[in-house]
Amino acid sequence: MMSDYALQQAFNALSVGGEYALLALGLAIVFSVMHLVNFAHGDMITVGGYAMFLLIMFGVRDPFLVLPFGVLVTVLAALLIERVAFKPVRGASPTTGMLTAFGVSIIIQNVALIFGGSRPKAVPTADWLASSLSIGSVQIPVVQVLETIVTLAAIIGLVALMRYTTVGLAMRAAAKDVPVVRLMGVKADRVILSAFAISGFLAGLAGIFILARRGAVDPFMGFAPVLKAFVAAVLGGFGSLPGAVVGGFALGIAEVALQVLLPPEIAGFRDAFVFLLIGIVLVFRPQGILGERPDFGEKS
Amino acid sequence: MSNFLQSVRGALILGVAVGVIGVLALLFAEPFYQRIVFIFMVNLIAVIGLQVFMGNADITNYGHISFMGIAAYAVAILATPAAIKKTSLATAPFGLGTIEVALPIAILIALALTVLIAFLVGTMLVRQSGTPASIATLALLVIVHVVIMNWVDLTRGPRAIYGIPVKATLGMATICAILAIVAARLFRDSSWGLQLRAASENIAAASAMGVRIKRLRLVAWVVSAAICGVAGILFALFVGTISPKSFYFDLTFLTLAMLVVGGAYSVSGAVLGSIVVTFGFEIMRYLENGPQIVGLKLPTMFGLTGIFLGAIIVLCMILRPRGLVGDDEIDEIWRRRSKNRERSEISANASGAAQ
Amino acid sequence: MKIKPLLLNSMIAVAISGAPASAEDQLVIGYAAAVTGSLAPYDSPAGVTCRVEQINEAGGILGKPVKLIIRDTKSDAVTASNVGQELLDQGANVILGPPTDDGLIPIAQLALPKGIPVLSVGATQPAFPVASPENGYLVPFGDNASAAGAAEVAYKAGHRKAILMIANDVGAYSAITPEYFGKAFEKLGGKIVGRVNYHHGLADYNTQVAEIRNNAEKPDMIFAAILVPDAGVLVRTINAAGLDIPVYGTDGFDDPSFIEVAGAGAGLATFVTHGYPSEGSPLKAFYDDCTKRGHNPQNIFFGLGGEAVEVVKAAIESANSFDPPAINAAIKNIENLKGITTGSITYKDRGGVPLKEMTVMHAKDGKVLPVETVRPSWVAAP
Amino acid sequence: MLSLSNVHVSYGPIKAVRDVSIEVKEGEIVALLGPNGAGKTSLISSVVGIAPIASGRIAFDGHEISREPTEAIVARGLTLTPEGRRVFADLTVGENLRLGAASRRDKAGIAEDLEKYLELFPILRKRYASRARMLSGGEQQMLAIARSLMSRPKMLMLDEPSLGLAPRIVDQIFELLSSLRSQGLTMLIVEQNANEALSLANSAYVVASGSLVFSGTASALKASGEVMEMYLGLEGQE
Repeated sequence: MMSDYALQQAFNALSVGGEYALLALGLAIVFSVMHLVNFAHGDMITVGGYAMFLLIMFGVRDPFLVLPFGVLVTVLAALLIERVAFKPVRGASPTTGMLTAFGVSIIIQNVALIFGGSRPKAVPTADWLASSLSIGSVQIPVVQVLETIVTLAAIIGLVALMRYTTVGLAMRAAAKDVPVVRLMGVKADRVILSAFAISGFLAGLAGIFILARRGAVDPFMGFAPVLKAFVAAVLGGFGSLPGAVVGGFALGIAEVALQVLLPPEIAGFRDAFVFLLIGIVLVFRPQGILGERPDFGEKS
Repeated sequence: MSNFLQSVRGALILGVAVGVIGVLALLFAEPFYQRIVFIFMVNLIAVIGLQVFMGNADITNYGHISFMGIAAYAVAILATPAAIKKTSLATAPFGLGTIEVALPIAILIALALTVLIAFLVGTMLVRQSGTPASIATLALLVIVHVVIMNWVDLTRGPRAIYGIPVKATLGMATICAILAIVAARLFRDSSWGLQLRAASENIAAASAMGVRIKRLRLVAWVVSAAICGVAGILFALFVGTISPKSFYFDLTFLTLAMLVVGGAYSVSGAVLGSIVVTFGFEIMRYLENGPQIVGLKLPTMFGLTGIFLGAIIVLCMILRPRGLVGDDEIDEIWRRRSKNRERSEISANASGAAQ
Repeated sequence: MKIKPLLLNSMIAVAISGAPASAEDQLVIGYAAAVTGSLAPYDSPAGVTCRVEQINEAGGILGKPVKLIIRDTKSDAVTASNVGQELLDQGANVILGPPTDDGLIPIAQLALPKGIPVLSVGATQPAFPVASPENGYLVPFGDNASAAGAAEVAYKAGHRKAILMIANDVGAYSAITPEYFGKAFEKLGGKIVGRVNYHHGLADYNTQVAEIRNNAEKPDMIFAAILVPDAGVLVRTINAAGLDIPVYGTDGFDDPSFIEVAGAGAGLATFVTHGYPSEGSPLKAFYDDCTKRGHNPQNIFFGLGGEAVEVVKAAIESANSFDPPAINAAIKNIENLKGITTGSITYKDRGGVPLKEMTVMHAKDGKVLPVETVRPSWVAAP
Repeated sequence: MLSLSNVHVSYGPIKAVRDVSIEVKEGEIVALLGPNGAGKTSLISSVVGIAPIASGRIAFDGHEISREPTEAIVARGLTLTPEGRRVFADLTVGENLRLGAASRRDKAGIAEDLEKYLELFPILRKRYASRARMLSGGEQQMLAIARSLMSRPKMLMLDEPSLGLAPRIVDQIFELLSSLRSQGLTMLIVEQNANEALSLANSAYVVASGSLVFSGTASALKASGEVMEMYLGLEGQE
C-alpha cells in the first residue's frame, strides 16, 4: 500500500517537475544567449491560452487545430515581445532587461484584464485528457503521462537541435561569446530570435498542460508558473540548459516531497522552504547545481 | 562649500519640494486627496529606502517591501489594544495576545526587529552580487510573505489585522519623508556611499576592496531596511488594518517602477520618480473610471493603471535606462550646468577677444 | 503637449468632485468595488448598477433618484480604503464595500464618525462585522453559516468522515471556512479525519488527491472552500484519479466556469450558495430584466449586488430619512425582508451577519441545479 | 583589397585609435606591429565592426564596410581570428569548425574544406570529438585559425596568433601561415612578435599610442633601426 502511494507521488513529482523543466528551459535558453531574465515568459502562456480560448469561442474544437494554434501564438508572442521590448534594451545591464521584462509582464496582464475581464474563462478540454490509466493499483492521469512523454521528447528534440543544427551550435556558442559568434558570420539577431522562438515553443507546450489541468484562462495565470520556473532555473544554474532540466525536476520532487512529508500544520510554509533552498543555493553555490562559476577571465 | 553642507543643501531642495506637497495637501486638499498624499509619502519613503541600497550597491532589490511588512506587522501586533486582540489575536504566542505596548515603544521595537532581521539576512545576502543577489532578494520577499501568511497564531495569516491605533498624520508622514531624504542623501555622499558606488561601477576596484565592500553593502542594506520599516509603520498606523497582500508583489513593482523611472542612482531620482508615477497613476485612475471629457464620455477601462505602470517601466528602460534624473543629483546637475555656462561664456569672451 | 489637456481635465475633475452632493436630500451610494484584480469575480458593479437603474425608473427612493458612484479597489486593501474616503468626500450616505475584510474594516472606520453604514456585497467573512460592530454589515451570509449549512447537508446525506482542504495563500476564505465546517460537522457527530494543504496557482491537485487516497482513515467526503477555476480542477482531478469521494463546498464554486472546468468531475460537487435563478423566482426576474437592460449577470454576486441595494432601500424607507445614522439604525432592525436571492433576510440581533436561507446546489448532467434549501441550526462563532 | 582611411576609434571619451590609414593589397601579407596597448586590437576590431569607429572610412573589396554589421562583413569574405583565440570551450573541435562555416550554404564545399583543414591541421583530426577546452593553447590557436578559414575568407586578419605560446609552437603557427600564403590568402597579422611577423610580411605598419608611426615594406621597416628600437624593442638590421 505504502509503496503504491510512493509510486503515485513519484509520478506526480515527475510530471510537476517536467512542467517546471519545460518552463525553466525556456527561461534558460533566453538567458544564456542574451543574459535576460525574462519574467514575461509566463505571460506568453497567458497569451497562448487566450488564443486557444478565442478559437474555441469561434467554434473550433478540434484539439489538433486548437493546440498547435495555441503553441503558434505563444511563439509569435515571444517573437513580438523580443522585437518591441527586448531588442531596444539589448546589450544593456541585466537589471534593465529584468525590469523591462517585469514591465512587459504587467502590460500583458492588464491588456488581458481589459479585453478578457478578470474572471477565469473556461477552456473546455477533451475528457480523455482528464481520464486516468490504471497500472496495478496505481492511477495515473493521462495528462501526466502525456506531460512526462512530451517533456522528455522536447528535451531530446532540444538536445538534437542544439547539437546538430548550425543555429543550435550558434546558440550554445553565443551563450559564451556573442562577438565571436558574429565573427563566424552568424547574425546575432537570428540567434536571439531563435532563442525566443524556442522559449515560446516550450512555453506553448507547457501552457497546453497547464490549461489541460486547470481548464481555464485568466490574466494572471502565467505568474505563479514563471516564478517556479525561475526557481528551477536558479537551482539548476541560470543559463545552463541541462541545469534547467535538472533544476525543474529537482524542484518538482522537492515540492511533492515537502507536500507529502510536512505535517499539515506547517505544509503552508512549503514555498518558504523552497525559496529558502534558493537562498542557500545562492550563498553556497551561486552557479547552481550544474552552472559554471562565472569566470571573469574567459570573456574579457 | 564643504561636501557635507552641499549634501544637506541638495537634500533640503528635495525636502522643501516634498514639504510643499505635504503642506499644500494639509491646508487645501479634501480628506481623499490627503489620503492619496499620505500614501504617496509612505511610498516615497519606501522608494528612498530602496534607493539607499539599490542606487549605491547597484543591485536590483525586490525584497525591500518585506521590511515594510515586518515593521508594519510588528507594530500592529504590539500596539493594537488588548481588547481588540482578545477577539483577533487571542492565540498569539509569547503572550502577545494579551499585552498592549505603548505606541512609541512599539515603534522602537518594530524598528529594532526590522533592523535585526535585515542584518541577519544581509550577512548572507552581501556575499552575492548582480543577478544572483537580486534573486536572493526576491526569495526574501516570498519567504517573508509565506511566513506572514502561515504563522496564523501570530499574524492572523491571510486575514487582516484590524484595530491598529490610527495615529499617523500627514504631517508626520511628511516629516518622516523629509528625514528619509536627508538620510539617504547623506549616506550617498558619505565616504561609504562613495566607495560603494565606485565599486559598483568598477568590478576590478570592487574586488580590490574585497571585504570592505561587503561590509558597506551590509550597512546600505540595513539602512535601507530601516527606512522601509518606517514606511511600513506609518502605513499600519494610518490605514489601521493590514493584511499580507499589502506587502507583496504589487507594492514591490509600484515602488520599483517609481525608483527606476526617476533614476535609481540618485535621491533626486527617487523623489522625482515617486511624484511622476503617483501623478500618472491618479490621472489613469481618473481616466479608467470613464470620465466625461469635454462632453465626450470615455469608456470605462479598468486596467489602464496597470498598463500605465508596465508601459512606463518599459519605455523608461528603452529610452532612459538610468532614469529621468540619471546618475547625478539635481543640484549637482544644476551646478555643473551653470559652471559649463560660465566656462563657455569665458571661452566665448576669450575667442571674441582673440579676434 | 498632450499632457496639458489631461492635467487640466484632472484639475476640473478635482474641482467637480470637490462639491459633495448634499446628503440629506438623496441617496448617494458609494461602491468601492473590486472591479479588477483577483477578487473581481466576487463583486458585482453591474448588479448594483442594474438595481439602481430599476429603482430610479420606478421613481427612486422616497421620491428621489438614487445616485451611484463606483470606484475600483483593484482588489487591494489600501486602494479600497482610499476610494472609501473618496466616496465619503463625494457625499455618499451609504457605502458598499469590497469582498474582503482588510478592505472593509478601514472603510467602516472612516465612515464611523458620520454614522454611515458599510455593507459588503460579496464578503462572507464574519470578522468584518465583528471588527466594525457599529456600522459594518454583510449582505451575504457569513462563511461560518454557509460552512454550517454545508455540514448539515453533508451529515444528512450520511457522511461521517471528512477531510478538510486548506489553503493559506488566497485569503481567509480558503483557510478558515473549512475550520468552521469542521466545528459544525463535529457538533453534529461527524469526524474530521484529516487536513490536506493546497496552493492556488499552478492548479495541480494530483499530489493532494494522492494524499487523500492515502489518508490513514478513509474519508467519505471532502470539504473545500475553494475558488474557481481551482474548484473545478479539484473535482476533475479527483474524478480522473478514479476516486469517488463527494466534495462539499460553499459559494466559491458558484461560477459558470465551474461546470466546464470540472468536466466529468462536476457530479462530485455539492455546495451551499446564496440563491439560484429558478423559473419564477425573484432572482430569475431580476436577471431577466437586467439582461434586457444590457447587463450580464455573471454569477450569484450579481444578485447579491442587487440585494445590497434592496437592503439599503428597505432601511431608508423604514427610517423615512436619508440621514446616515438613521439608515444605519434601520438596517439593524430589518426583519424578514424579502430579498432578491433569498426568501427572507433578517439583521435584527444578528450582529451584522444576516440570517438567510441558503440554497444547496448539485451538478447533474452538465448543469448545476438547486436541490434544496437549508437554514443551519448551529453556527460556529466567528 | 582592404583600405582604411583616416580611421578613429574611441570608447566613450577614450580615444584608442587616431587617424590611421592602412592599405592591404590582394595576395599580400601585411604586419601590423606595435607595443602592447598601442590600439592594434581596437583597430582591427573596428574593421570587422566589433569596435565602434568614430570617423574614417573602411573599404573592403571595393565596398564601404565601415557601417556594416560584423556578420555582413564576414559574409563579404573578411574575417578575424580574435586575440586570445576565443574558441568555444564547451563545443567540440568539430562543432567549432562547423560553426566557422555557419555563413555558408554549400554543403559539399563545407565538407571539402573541412577535410582540407583537417589535413592541414592533423592535431584537429585527432582531437575532433574533444571539447575545445581540453586542447592546449597551441592547439586552440590552430583551431581558431581553422575555424576562421572555414568561412572561406578572401582575407584573414589574425590578432596576436603567437600570444602566450611556446616558441616551438609559435614556429609551427607561422609555418602554417606561410603555407596559407602560398595558397594565395590575403592576411593582416597583428603581432607583438615583430621578427616572426616580418619574416612573413610584404609590408608593415607600426602603431604606437593609437597613431601610425611607420608604414612601408617589411624590409624598409627592418632597415629602420630607429622605429624597430623605439617601438618594437628590437635591433634593426643596419
